[in-house]
Formats: sequence, structure tokens, C-alpha cells
Amino acid sequence: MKYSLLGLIKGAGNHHKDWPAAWRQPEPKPAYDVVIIGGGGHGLATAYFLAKEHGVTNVAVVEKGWIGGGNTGRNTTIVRSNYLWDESAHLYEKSLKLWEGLSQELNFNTMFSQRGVMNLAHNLHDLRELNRRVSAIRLNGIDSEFLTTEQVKAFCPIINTAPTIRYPVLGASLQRRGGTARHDAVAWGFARAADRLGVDILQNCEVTGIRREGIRVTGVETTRGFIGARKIGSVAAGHSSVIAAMAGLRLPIESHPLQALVSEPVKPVLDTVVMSGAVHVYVSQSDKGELVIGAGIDAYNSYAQRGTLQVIEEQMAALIELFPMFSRMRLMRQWAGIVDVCPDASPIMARTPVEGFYINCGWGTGGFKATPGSGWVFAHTIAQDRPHELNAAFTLERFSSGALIDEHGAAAVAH
Amino acid sequence: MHLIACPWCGPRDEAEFSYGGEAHILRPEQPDALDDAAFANYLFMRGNPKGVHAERWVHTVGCRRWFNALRSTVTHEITAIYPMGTPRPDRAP
Amino acid sequence: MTAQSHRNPTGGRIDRARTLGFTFNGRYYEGHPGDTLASALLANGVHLVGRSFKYHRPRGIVGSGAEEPNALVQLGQGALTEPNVRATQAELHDGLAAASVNCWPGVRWDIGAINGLLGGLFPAGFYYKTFMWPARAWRAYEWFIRRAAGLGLAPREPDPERYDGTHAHCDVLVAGGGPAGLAAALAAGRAGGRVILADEQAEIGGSLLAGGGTIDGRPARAWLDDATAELAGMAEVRVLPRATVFGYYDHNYLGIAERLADHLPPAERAGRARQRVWKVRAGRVVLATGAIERPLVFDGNDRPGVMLATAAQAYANRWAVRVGDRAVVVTNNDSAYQTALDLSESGVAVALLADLRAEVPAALAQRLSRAGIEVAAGSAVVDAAGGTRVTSAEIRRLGADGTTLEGPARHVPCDVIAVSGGWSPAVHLFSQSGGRLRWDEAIAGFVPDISRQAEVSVGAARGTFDLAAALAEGARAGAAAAHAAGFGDGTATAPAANAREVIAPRPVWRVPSAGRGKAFVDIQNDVTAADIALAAREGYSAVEHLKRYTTTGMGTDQGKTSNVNALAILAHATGTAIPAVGTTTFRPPYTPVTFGALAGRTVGPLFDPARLTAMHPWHVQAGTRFEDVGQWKRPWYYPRGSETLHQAVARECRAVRTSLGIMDASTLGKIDIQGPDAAKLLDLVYTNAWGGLEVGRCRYGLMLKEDGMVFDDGVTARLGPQHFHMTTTTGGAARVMAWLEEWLQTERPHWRVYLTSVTTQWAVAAIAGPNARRLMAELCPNIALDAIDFPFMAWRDGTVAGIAARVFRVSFSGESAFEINVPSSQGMALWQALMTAGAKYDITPYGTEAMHVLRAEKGFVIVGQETDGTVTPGDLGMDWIVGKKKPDFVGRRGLARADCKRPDRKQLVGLLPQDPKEVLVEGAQIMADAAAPPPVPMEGHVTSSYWSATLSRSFALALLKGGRARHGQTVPVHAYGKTSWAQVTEPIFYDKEGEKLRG
Amino acid sequence: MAEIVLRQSPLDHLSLDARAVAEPGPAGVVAGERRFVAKVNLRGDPADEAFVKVAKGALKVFLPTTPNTVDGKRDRYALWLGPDEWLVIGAPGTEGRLVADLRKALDGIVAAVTDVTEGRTVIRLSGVHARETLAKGCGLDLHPRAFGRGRCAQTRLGKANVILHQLDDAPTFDVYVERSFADYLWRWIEDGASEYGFAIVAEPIMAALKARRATR
Ligand SMILES: Cc1cc2nc3c(=O)[nH]c(=O)nc-3n(C[C@H](O)[C@H](O)[C@H](O)COP(=O)(O)OP(=O)(O)OC[C@H]3O[C@@H](n4cnc5c(N)ncnc54)[C@H](O)[C@@H]3O)c2cc1C
Ligand SMILES: NC(=O)c1ccc[n+]([C@@H]2O[C@H](COP(=O)([O-])OP(=O)(O)OC[C@H]3O[C@@H](n4cnc5c(N)ncnc54)[C@H](O)[C@@H]3O)[C@@H](O)[C@H]2O)c1
Ligand SMILES: Cc1cc2nc3c(=O)[nH]c(=O)nc-3n(C[C@H](O)[C@H](O)[C@H](O)COP(=O)(O)O)c2cc1C
Ligand SMILES: [Zn+2]
Repeated sequence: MKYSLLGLIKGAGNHHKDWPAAWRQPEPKPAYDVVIIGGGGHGLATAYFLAKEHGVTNVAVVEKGWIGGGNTGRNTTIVRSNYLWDESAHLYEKSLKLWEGLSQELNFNTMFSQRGVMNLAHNLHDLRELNRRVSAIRLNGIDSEFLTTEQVKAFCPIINTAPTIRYPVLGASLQRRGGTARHDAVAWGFARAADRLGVDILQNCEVTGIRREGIRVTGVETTRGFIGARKIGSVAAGHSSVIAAMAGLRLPIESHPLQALVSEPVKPVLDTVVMSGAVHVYVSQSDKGELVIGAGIDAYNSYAQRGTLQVIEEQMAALIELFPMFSRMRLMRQWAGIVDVCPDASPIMARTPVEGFYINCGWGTGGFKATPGSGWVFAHTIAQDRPHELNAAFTLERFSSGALIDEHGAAAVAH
Repeated sequence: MHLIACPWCGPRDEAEFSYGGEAHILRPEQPDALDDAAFANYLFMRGNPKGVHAERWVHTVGCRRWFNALRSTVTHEITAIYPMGTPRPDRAP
Repeated sequence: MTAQSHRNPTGGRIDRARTLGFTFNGRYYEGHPGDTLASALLANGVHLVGRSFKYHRPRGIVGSGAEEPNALVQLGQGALTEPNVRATQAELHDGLAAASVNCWPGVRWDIGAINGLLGGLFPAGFYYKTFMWPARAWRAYEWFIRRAAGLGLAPREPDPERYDGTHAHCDVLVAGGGPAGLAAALAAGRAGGRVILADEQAEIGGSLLAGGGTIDGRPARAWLDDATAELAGMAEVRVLPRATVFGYYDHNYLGIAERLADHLPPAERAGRARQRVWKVRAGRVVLATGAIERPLVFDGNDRPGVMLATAAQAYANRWAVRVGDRAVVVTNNDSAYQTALDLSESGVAVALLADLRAEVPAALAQRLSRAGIEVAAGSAVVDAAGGTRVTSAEIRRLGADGTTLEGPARHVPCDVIAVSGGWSPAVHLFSQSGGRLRWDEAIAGFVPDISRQAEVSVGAARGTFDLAAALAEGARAGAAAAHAAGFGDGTATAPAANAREVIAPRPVWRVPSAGRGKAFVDIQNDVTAADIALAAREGYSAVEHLKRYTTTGMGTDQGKTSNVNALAILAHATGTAIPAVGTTTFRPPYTPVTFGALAGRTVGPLFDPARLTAMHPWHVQAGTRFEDVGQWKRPWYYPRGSETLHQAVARECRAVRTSLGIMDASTLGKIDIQGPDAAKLLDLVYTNAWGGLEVGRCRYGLMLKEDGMVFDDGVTARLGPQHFHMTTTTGGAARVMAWLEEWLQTERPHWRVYLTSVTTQWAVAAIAGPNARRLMAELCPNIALDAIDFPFMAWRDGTVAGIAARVFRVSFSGESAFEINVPSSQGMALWQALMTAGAKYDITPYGTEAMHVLRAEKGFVIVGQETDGTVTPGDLGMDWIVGKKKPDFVGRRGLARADCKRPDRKQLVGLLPQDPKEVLVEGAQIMADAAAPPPVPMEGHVTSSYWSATLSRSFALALLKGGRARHGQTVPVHAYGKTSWAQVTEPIFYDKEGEKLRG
Repeated sequence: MAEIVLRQSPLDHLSLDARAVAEPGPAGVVAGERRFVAKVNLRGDPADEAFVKVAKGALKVFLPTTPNTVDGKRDRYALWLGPDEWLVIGAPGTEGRLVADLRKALDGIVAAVTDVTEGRTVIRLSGVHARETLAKGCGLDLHPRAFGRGRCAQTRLGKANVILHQLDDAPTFDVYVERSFADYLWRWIEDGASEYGFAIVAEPIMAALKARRATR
């Protein structure tokens, strides 16, 4: 049943009794052409595009818990494509273009809100880096602007741009096409659309092993039994190393907690996304009214989705430095996700030495924005058994050759 | 805020320490002898286990000594602290 | 002049001797010390306090404490305003001003109520199904949606109040100061342990404050007074009222938010911190956080006047407030019987108690009937009628399985419906600690099961509702916790108390509907039972999906009263058992915590240290503009009069090139390296060879990461055969120190080398320019200064202006230069002496900007500006510094990887803009083809770009693909819509032979 | 031209002396700067008998081997910083001698002697609320059962790395801080202590107060 205002009006007449399940809850089949491990946004998008773009519909997405319960369901929802290196810029821009029509494509309102993403510069080094990025991004055909301090103030009046603060705002870059989206809706929308195309979404189905014959995969062991597959795509974010180990691979990945928090909901007060590296905070306001605030990763490896107090304290200090008026707002909830961090802060979407085993991981702290794009190129990679040109550089081999795609943003070093 | 028992200074807040990643990754005696893949294995590839992790810490703000720890990446419980250069206490030698 | 129409003349824990005036929605009311805003409003007969989130339905006060889902107000005005405060937790003070949130124009007449009429259009998740056409219109829809959502208003001014934070340690932390917590604290305290007892309320006592009962044969409240007095007398016990334990983190680390001044009128808060966050490391934790009563889910259960039974009871007993004139009590368990009696005693006519259970407890029923209260067994309230206040309750008999209704409807007029749907132990902190829960059928609630940290739950928090048992549990836990820390023998005696009847609830999660009303589950977020059923139908049947799809439990109360009802209704809808549905994850904070309190004093001037050099006061006096480099404040340039940056820098550069400049170079990192293996360490971490460096000389070194990428650089001097002095970049000092220490301790533990940071031991003034040596000659009698005795890249000890100094002949400017290191305390004296003596050469202080220009003219790179973690020495044209014959150094193998050997890597070049007046934008990109449409292929970028006063033209450094082979080419450089052309050159523009700096 | 003051401490610009009081009265916390205290960093192997013996001979002070303790006399003592690292403290102006004596004595022994007098300054903090003031920014357990007289620790205070040394049960603490952070830390302490009543005392008074307390 198509979602529409008309449908809602009809539903109002009969207590909304007729809305069908958004996706089926099927029993696992003995085998599929492709098994996708991980029912996050990336996995579900991969399945959707496999079916839609490549006609591969005999696909299962196996999810150990509930779909969207990983990082897809716990991120700060920032979407942008203002990346430095060509490889990244083209990939994220493809993704951003997909975002721009996603609600209609999926017939599910993902609330993609292009309210702009602003990155603040607080010292001369920041400013240089910012110029470098903006210049590169614009030449790549992606929108990006430089804002002076006064323009920052005009665009977002509640930021403290006083020159007297510890790290004054010296300028900013702005990508107006960037913004936020309703994270859960992305998972659900892809799930529903994939389901319509015949994809089986298997929840509460944890992959516990990968079966191989020689160097070829033959299927996955799960808590719901063995499921055969000629091709397996691992899209397990924080758990990528665990899955890879089942296939006998080691990855250049470490899993870290990344924290976020929300305030109590208030009426609209912040109409854009503000990010600051030097003062270390990023914040936006959700449509429901909470301030959504992101932190940095905890230093240690962890699979526990637990928050810590010290990170939140630092976060609040940084927030108040930039927005002194938020001091009397209150923390409503804090949480953590487990992100898979690559040494060069860029993802891996590639074939592996194990035949039929593909990995999509390493999105670290920033892969939500890539959800549609990642699914799109990964579906191509799996279906064609070779990468699309947009993900050709995001290989495992780059760690041997040294052809890294370093998106750390130049480290803050200076004489 | 983990509570980490520095072998010298005793239990201190995690904020006093720096994390050093996976332990027992020995720098090859002759790096030149490795091929690119083997070198990448040393430099980048990590076990990243879900469960007990042998890892390195340094008491940065305190005595500046490095040491190893076994810590669960699931519960964060620290079950052993042991000197650099000694084998994992939970594995047979 | 208002009367507290519903305040009883006696009883309660309020101070009638003082009257406090306050306003709500602009109207003046009065209350007393001891009141909360909620109790004071109710004392004045005010029930209607706000409008609901989605449907804007009139809403009242539901609870009496932290559990309150509904009565949220905007507190205070102007800079002191605070949104979404629970009226039940706001202590009354004189002059308090509160207003309803989320309604316009007012709480009685709210335009948003139209949403209620259109309610059918807005089932759970309706927004996912619409607002998609046309695609571009979303931001317009969103504009309206955002304004409709949200609750209160964010402050618009900086917060004038201060906050504080502190660390604390204890043997036993007791969360919750009810009978169980008090017993625990007493037992642990008596044993001698260090105890912190924190309770979120203004007064310690928990349920004892509102309930009756006897302990040790005396009224419970008398025992409470004794207990608090005894605790106050224990030196090692700290009792914190108004202190919410909000988070239970790993390794027994807990956060407590203490409200220090919120209960005072603003005038009395001056000078005090408003709130303080305690960060507690506890040996053992006793969780005595009590239990939270659940509402019943029936149609119209959100009308003002429908409230939790314990709340009604607490208002009667603790605040001497009659919550209405005529009440109906509805319960599925024993506890509300006492409520009915207490209400009746307080002067509220109790029309009837409806008990969902067919079999009612005989003894209790008898007591009620003696008090003239009818008990309707097997019955429920199925609808509450009314608008801004409930006017009557519809009572029906329940069928045997609880899903049907029987018999005729009875409409009982009332203005209060007190409900008890059973109890949920407050397992929030336990669950945050990582503990596992278990569903307990007997109490129909989740209780703590398996602990993961050193904690124990006691009393109602673990489902022990009997007072005597709660006291005993508390005492046992307190004694055991103290014993574990080495205090006492682990035993304690508990006071005796009168036993209470057991709870024995009959769970009817959704009271059957008699009509078409809305039955609310999450009253704050307007989630109805029908919404939950819809979500289940649509497949959002995982409890976490249910939460996110319907927003159940996502409000400011985090579902304290609603979550269990919701998951039970979900279980019913999906035919699953409640334990299989499970709970959503409990997360900190228990109740919302002020951002300012979490930041504590780390704001404003204390946000981050500004590191200052010994000469800093001089720079300040000179009107210097500073640059932030890491935490350091470095002089950026020294404007004279109205000079711009550009003018000042040109003047500063000219001074250095033509006469004499002086720079504060104190911030460079400095590491003292001693030991027999010191040279080996340098050989390992630097690319070049160090063994042959003579004492008295220094050398430039480049440090790489293992991947071969440049990491830091600096000059290192040999002070003795086994003694070196290393300098690092300003920003890299701590990193390099840690790097060396790591290599020593983890890879080369047998090497005998000692490292000591001496960054701040030395103040450094660098003087540079053709007159530098002349000035030195005047001030420095004991160092031979000619180029042979004191060659470039050498150091000497001596005195400068009478101050013991170590002088380095190094140059980052390309001029003849001396870096004079003196003990920091004499840095200022040195600087002043140099300024005085240098006056004849017009000695000119120069900042980092001029320094950058000067070094760029020489083609010297800055790590972090010419490099970004992806640049090798070869890329910088510095292959000369990479020891080809060294068998190993950190980064050597990395450099040998395929990608590092590509000929078309980006390499450092110079750029001379075609227009010599144009200073290229730093960061501008070099295009492969100026005519190409986007995406334009790019070949590199400008890393440094300046106006050179010396060359009388602009110039730049850049990283350019295959750049070394492209000298002479002209390339297009682009930034911000402007393409400029520049000629590629060697990256050195001044004194190529280096005669000046050596001379 | 301002008069040239030969030696300046990193807190001189705050003119603490001008604000110092002679009698702190009821202040819960009193503080002042101990300027130019001699500080020498000593490294060596405590298992090396020769090193221990020679160091003791040169210093007239035992090098403590119990972590986080201090050994010595009133104006010459050694703080344990690490298993092979000590901070030797002496009266102002003695650092040159100390370094020379140590270097000479340790000639031929693997050890390192580094003058760090100038790298840090010392803020002395005393009074019934000194502990609470420190607790605001220091995660160490400073309770007498856990810390106490004669204990030292390298730790964090606010956002500065410090060495804490407790001198008596008043309690009195010496806080060693890198001089570039001294301005920050002083302000931090003053802000944190303000609620308890805060008084600044000049150095000689600090010593006198300490002596008086000791005799009580
Ligand atoms: C706090 C936080 C803030 C963030 N903010 C942003 C942001 O603002 N912008 C942005 O672009 N990105 C952000 N990110 C990153 C972003 O969330 C992730 O990169 C992205 O969501 C990853 O999507 P995914 O589908 O790959 O992973 P996930 O959504 O994590 O999905 C992986 C799935 O795999 C499942 N799985 C794991 N192991 C198994 C197994 N053995 N069997 C079956 N299933 C398994 C997991 O349960 C999970 O559902 C943030 C992340 C966090 C944690
Ligand atoms: N139906 C019943 O019979 C019933 C139900 C519940 C409670 N009770 C009564 O409660 C008694 C149990 O006493 P108890 O001590 O276990 O509970 P309690 O309710 O008396 O005390 C709990 C205290 O903890 C505080 N608290 C809760 N969470 C907190 C937090 N995170 N931080 C700080 N403080 C927090 C509460 O404000 C309260 O003061 C029983 O003996 C019984 O009399 C009875
Ligand atoms: C963008 C965003 C907004 C959120 N808004 C709310 C909110 O309004 N209320 C709430 O209780 N939680 C909110 N959360 C947090 C979730 O409740 C939850 O904590 C998070 O998804 C992590 O899941 P977990 O806590 O179940 O592990 C939000 C999360 C995100 C990512
Ligand atoms: Zn230590």
C-alpha cells in the first residue's frame, strides 16, 4: 500500500486498521544468491539496489538484532558531501544526489532536510585547511562556500562570535545542500522498499560463522540455522572485524565507541548544522526539537555501546563555549555506537581474497551520509564482481600499496 | 572513566592514561625483508576482538610507564595488568 | 491575595509560618516553604498546567516527583529561563514565575488543539507516510512541523549563573534516601565506612515523607528524624539532598547532579554555584531508588485530575493538599487502599475505589467500608469525562480475562481519579550499570537479576515493597558493602517495622475501551494504545522499533511511567510474553541534567588553558596580536599604530632582512636526552645519521611515522657524548616526547636513554638579521662569534646581557641568526636587554606571520602546513636528509611501498603568480585543465602564500603532481571562482646558496 | 623603559604580593606562590646499588622507592615520579650546586641529571578546604586514608598536569605546575576556592603559617 496523504485520510476513517506490515517477517530460505550481513542502512540499501539496479532479488539481509539498531539508529544524522579528496568527494556526492530524491524513491519520508552544514574555523591553520577544502570541493562541482565571521553570525545568530572567547570563530565553510535526515526512517524505508522487491529481511538472525569450500564462500551459519549463499556481503559496521575473522581475514579496522546525546526538546532555535573541530562539538536540532550533539570517539577499542561521563562533560563545555545560551538546557539522553575506524579514515568497499566475500566497512564516524551511495556502489560490486569506478579506490590493497585516502583532515600541527 | 591500575602508581582515572592499541605486535627485526602485504599486516591489520583484548596503555600524566592490560571490549572489565615484553597471561606460553 | 483553597490547616511538611508568592501563567498564587510548584498549584486548586505534545490536549499534574510525565513548565524569565521543568520537582521560592509550555495563545484556549480534532490523521509515524510531494516542499512542511514540535523555549541569553563540579571517592554510595537507603547508609556509616547518600529530593526520607507506618514502634517520621540526625553526626558520611544520581558508568563511576541554589530566589543565588556535578568513584553501590507507580491505560486517562495514587497520597500527607473535592480511586493492587484512606482523612470525599481484581483483600476492604468508601470489586474506570478537568468516571465490571466489559456503566462524578496500575522498581541505575533484569510475575515488573558491577539493589528498587523487609535489606547491604571495604563485620541490625500487605497486582495492561476515546500510554509524547497496536501491525514489533516508531518513552521523562505499560501492550498485540519483548535500553541520565552543570567551571576563562611564555606580559604591553597554536598564545604580529597585518608583516620582514629582528621562540618543544644509547635513539627516530655529530654542533632532523609520512621536525644539538637537546615543533612537543618514550619503552627497553621535557625550562629569543652578530658581540663577551669559531649549526654556552645562556646558531629566517636560550625566569630580562641594546639597530619584534614569510622565502617547510600526514621527505624534496645507508629508521620501510615511489606524487614546488601583486589563496587548488568543466581534475594545492617585501612580489609554495619535473611551467590556480596563473619554480626564493645564514 | 627585574616567576604579572594578606583570618583556603624553588630531575636505576649509594651521598637524602612518596628534609627532598625518576627539591638558588654535585658524583654511572627549576613553579595551597578545592579538578582520592602527608603524585588538576605533594595535615599541598600553565592554574584555583573564602599569602607568611599549624 502506497504511502500518501490520501491513505492517511482513508486510514483515519477505519482506525488505520489496513496498513500492512512495512516489511515481511519471513522464515529464512535454505539459500539465497546473495546474503547481506547487517541490517543497517548500508546493508539494506545494498539489498535494495541489488534488487532494483541489478535484478538480483533472491537476497537476504540477516540482522542479529532489529534492523537499524546499529549505528544507523544512533548517529547524529549529518549528511554532507564536502570531502577533500576526489575519490571521497565523488562518492559522497553521488550519495547526496541519491538523498535528494530518496523519500520519493522509497515512498517513505526520510525527512532529508537540506538546512546546511557549517564547519567553523578557529585558528589560522583551520582557515588554511578550510580554503583548501572549499576550493577542491567546488572544483569537484560540489557546493561549498566560505563564510566570514560576520556571515557566520548572520547565518546562525546564536553562535558566540565574540573575538574574546578562547578560540574565536574566524570563519566557516558552508555546504547548503548538506543537512540532516531522520535516521530510523532511512533503515525502515530501504527495508520496506527492498522487501517489496522480494528481499527477505531476517531479524534476530546473528551470523556466527562463514562456511567456505576452499577459497569460496558457500553460506553463513546463523542463530537461525545455516543459510547458503554464493555471495556474501558484510556490512556490519562496528562488527566488521568479527565477521571478517569468520572468513579468516584480518582488517585494518578498530572498533571504538562514539558518543552522542540529545537535550530535552525545545521550540526551533537552531536551523542549521554546526560543526567545530577545534572546539570539538557538533550540533543540530532535530525536527522533534532536541539538540542532537556529537562527541569524539573514546580512545579504547570497545564493542560496548556505552557512554562515559567525561566525554559528555567535555562536550558540554565546548557547546557552551560556542552557544552560551544553551547552558540552561538539559541533557535528556546519552548513548554510544560502535564505529569501525580505518587508519586513513576512509571506508573499504571491496572484494576480498576470499571468493564471493565482499566487505563494506570502515565508515567510522561518518558513514550515515553515505548510506544510499554506499549501497549503490556495493550492490554494483557484488552483482558485477568488480567495483564501480566510484569505489574503485576504496580497496583493501591500498593498505599495502600505501595509496591511502587520508580524510583525517590535516592534523592540527603547526610550527 | 575506567579505573586503571598503573603497576607503579596504583589505580588512577583513565584520563591520566593514553591508549596504545593492540599489544604484542612486534616491530619486525628487519622491516626491509617484508613484502608490502606483510608490512601492511604489521602496520595496519588488527585483531580487534570482541572479548578479551590484550592492549597497551601508558600512564601519560603520571609515571609515563607503558604496560599491557587484558580488558574485555564487551564489559570493559580489566582482568590483568602485566609488563611490556611479557607474554599474555591468559595464553599458554 | 489568594487563598490556598485546597490546603489543609494542619499536617504536612510545609512551613506555614512563611508564605511564598509565585505566579503561574501570569497569575499570582501563594504557597509555603516545603512546597513544590506542583503542590502549591494544587493547593490553589490548579490542575490544568499544560498542553500535550501532539494533540495539544489539556494536561495536569500526574505525579509528585521525578516520574512526572506531564506537568512541564517554563521556569523563570530572561536569561534565567529554563524550559521543560517538572512542576513536581521545582521547589517553590518567593517570586517564582512559571508558565505553561507548548500552547498558544494560552493553556485554556490553545489553537493547537485543532490537532486533537484531526487526531485521526496523525497516528504513530504519520509523517513517514506523507509530506513527500512535491519533493522540494519538504523544508516548507518541516518549518511547520518543527514549530509544532518541541516543548518549552530555549533561553536566548547567556546563562549568568555559575556551576561547579567535583570528584569524590567513597566506600559506599547509596542512591536514594528512603527507608532502604537510610538503613544502608546507617549500617555502612556505623561500621566506619566512607559513605555518600544522595537523594534527588529536597528532603531525605523517600516514601517515609508521604506515608505513615511505624518503625521500631514509633511513627516512621520520628525514626527518619533520628536517622538523618545520626548520619549528620558521622564524620565519614556525606548526605546530599537535592542530588540525583543520574548516571552509573563503568568501573563504579557515577554521576550525581546536585542542585545547590535552584530552590532560592534569584536574588539569593548570587555568588553561589547553581548546581554541581559529583563524579564519584565508589567501592560499592547500594541502589535504593524505590519504585515508580504505573498509571492504568483507559480512555481519557490523560485528563487533568487523573493522577497517580501515590501522588495524590503524597499531596495529602506531605503537603497537606487536597487534590480535589471528590475522588475515585482505581487500582489493580493493594497499595491504593491506603491512598483512599489517606485522601479521605485529608478531606477529599472518596466516592469509590474500583479494584480490577475480582477478589479484593478483605481486611483492607473492611477498613475502607468503615471509612464509608465503597469498594467496587472486579471493576475499572473505563473512561474519564471532562475537558480541562475530569468531571466523572465511568465504571464498568471487567470480564474474567480482562479484555471485555460486563454489566451496566456507572458514571461517578468526581474531580480526581487516583490510579494505581502497579509498581515498576526504579531499575534505571542498575540497568545502566550493565545489570540484567528479570520479569517478576508476582509484582508484574522488571527487577534486578544479575549484577555486573559492585552494586546491590535494595528495597522497592528490587521489588521489596514491605517496609520491614526494605529496612532489613538496606541494613544488610550497607553493612556488607562497608565490610567489603574493610569496615565492620558485615552484620547490622535492622529496625523493626509494621508489615505491609503485599502488592498482588492484577495486570490489565489496556483497560477495555467502552467507546472511542483515546487511551494514553506515553502521556508526554501522546502515544496511545491504538498507536502501539498500529506499530505492531506494521511490523515495528521489536520493542526498540516500537519506541522509535511511536516515540514511546522518548520524552523528557524517558517513559518512567509508560514503558512497562507500552511493552506489555505490545506483547499482547504480538502474542509474545513480556520477558521476550524485553525493555528498551536504560541510558543516563535518570532525570535531565543541566548542560552548564556538566560543563562545570570549564567555561569562559577556564574553558581551556592559554599557555604563556615568559615574555608574554611584554607582548601584551606591546599591543601584539596573538595566534593560537595548540594551547599556546604566540605573537602573530606587532602592529604599530594603525598598521594592518600586511603592513606590519612587511615591516617586520624588512627589518629582519635589512637589520635586526627578534622573535619569541620559547614555545618550541625541547627534550633533554641523556644516556649511552642516546645517539641510537636519534638514529632510529630521525631519517638521517647522528652518530657522527660532534659535541658543540647541531643538526636538523625529520621524523617520520612508520608509514613514511613526515610527522615532525626540529634541530637537535649534541651537548655531550651521551647528551642531546632536541627541539620539536610547538604543536608537536607532547606528541614527540610520547613517541620517543614509546619507542624506548616498548621496542628498545634495553637501551639506556633518559628523556626529560625541558620545553618550559628555557625561554628563547631568536635574533635574526645582518646586525644580529653585532648585537651579540656587544652583549656576549664570552662566546667567540665569528663564523669559524661559532659556525652555522653550532651551539655555545656563555652569557648574554649577563644572563647564563645557551646560544644556537640556527636560522629559520635565512639570515644570520642566534637562538638564545636562557632560564625561563630570565626570559623577560633577556628580551628587555636585547630590545634596549638593539634599539640602535631598530630591533624589531616579529611574529609568527613574518617568520612564516621569511622561512617560505627560503623554502623551509612547516610540518602541518606543507605536510598533512600524506607527505614523504621525497615529496618535500628532502631526500638528502634520508639516510640511504642507514639500515633502519622509523618510516624507512614505509617509504619503500609502491605508492611512495610513484613519480607523479605531489611534490613541493615554488609558485610565482603571473601577477606579481596577487597573493594566491592558501589552499587554492592547481587545476590540470583550466577549461575543464567540473569535476575539474586537480593536481595539487597552494600550501603557503605571501607577499614578499624582500622580493617585492608575491610567491607561494605548493604541492604539485610530479612538480619537480615541471619547473618553468605555468599552471592555473583556482580558489573561490577565480583562476590565476603561476609559474612553477624551485621552492626557494632567497639566498639560494645560503651565504647569509652561514655568514 | 621599565626596570629590568632579573628573575620573574610566571605569576608575577598577577601581582599576588600586592593582594597578599598578613593574617588569612577565617579563609578556608590560603595560597601563594613558592618562587624559584630548586628542582632537579634525576633518573637512574634504583636496582643499581652504585647509583643509589652515590645519589644518596650527593643529596644527603634517600631516593624513595615506594611510588608516590617523598623522602628527605625540610629544604632538600626527593619526590618519586616514576620507577627510575625523582624530582629533587632544594632551596631557591641551590639548583646549580645540586646539578653539579650530582653530575660529578654520578660520573660513570648510567643516570641523568636535568635542571628543571625553571620549567615549573609551585603553588602552595593550605587550609581546611584545600582538599575540596583540589578535588574539583583532580580525580585522585585525597582522603587522609588514601593520600596524606609525605605523599606525592603526578596527576591532573583542571586541565593542567601537576605534581601534588602533601606536606602536612592542615592540609598543605604544593602543586608543581609547568610555568606556561601557571596563569591558568592560579585562576582555576582562585575560582574554585572562592566559595570557601580565599586568601593570598606571601611566601614567608606561608612558611610561618605552616610552622604554627605544625605546633598546634
Ligand atoms: C554517535 C554516532 C554519531 C554519528 N554521526 C554521524 C553523522 O552525523 N553523519 C554520518 O554520516 N555518520 C555518522 N555516524 C556514522 C554512521 O552512523 C555509520 O557510519 C553508519 O550508520 C553505518 O551504517 P551501517 O549500515 O554500515 O552500520 P550499522 O547501522 O551499524 O549496521 C550494521 C548492522 O550489522 C549488524 N550485525 C553486526 N554483526 C552481525 C552479525 N554477526 N550478524 C548479523 N548482523 C550483524 C548490526 O546489528 C547492525 O545492525 C555516527 C555514528 C555514531 C555511532
Ligand atoms: N505499593 C507499595 O506498597 C509500595 C510501593 C513502593 C514503595 N513502597 C514503600 O517504599 C518502601 C521502600 O523504600 P525504598 O527506600 O526502597 O524506596 P523509597 O521510595 O522510599 O525511596 C527511594 C528514594 O530514592 C530517591 N531516588 C530515586 N532515584 C534516585 C536517583 N537516581 N538519585 C537520587 N535519588 C533517587 C527517591 O526520590 C526516593 O526518595 C517500602 O517499605 C514501602 O513502604 C511501598
Ligand atoms: C538523531 C537522534 C535523535 C534522538 N532523539 C531522541 C529523543 O528525542 N528522545 C530519546 O529518548 N532519545 C532520542 N534519541 C536516542 C535514542 O533513544 C537512543 O538512545 C539511540 O538511538 C541509541 O539507542 P539505545 O540507547 O537504544 O542503545 C535520539 C537519537 C538520535 C540518533
Ligand atoms: Zn603510573
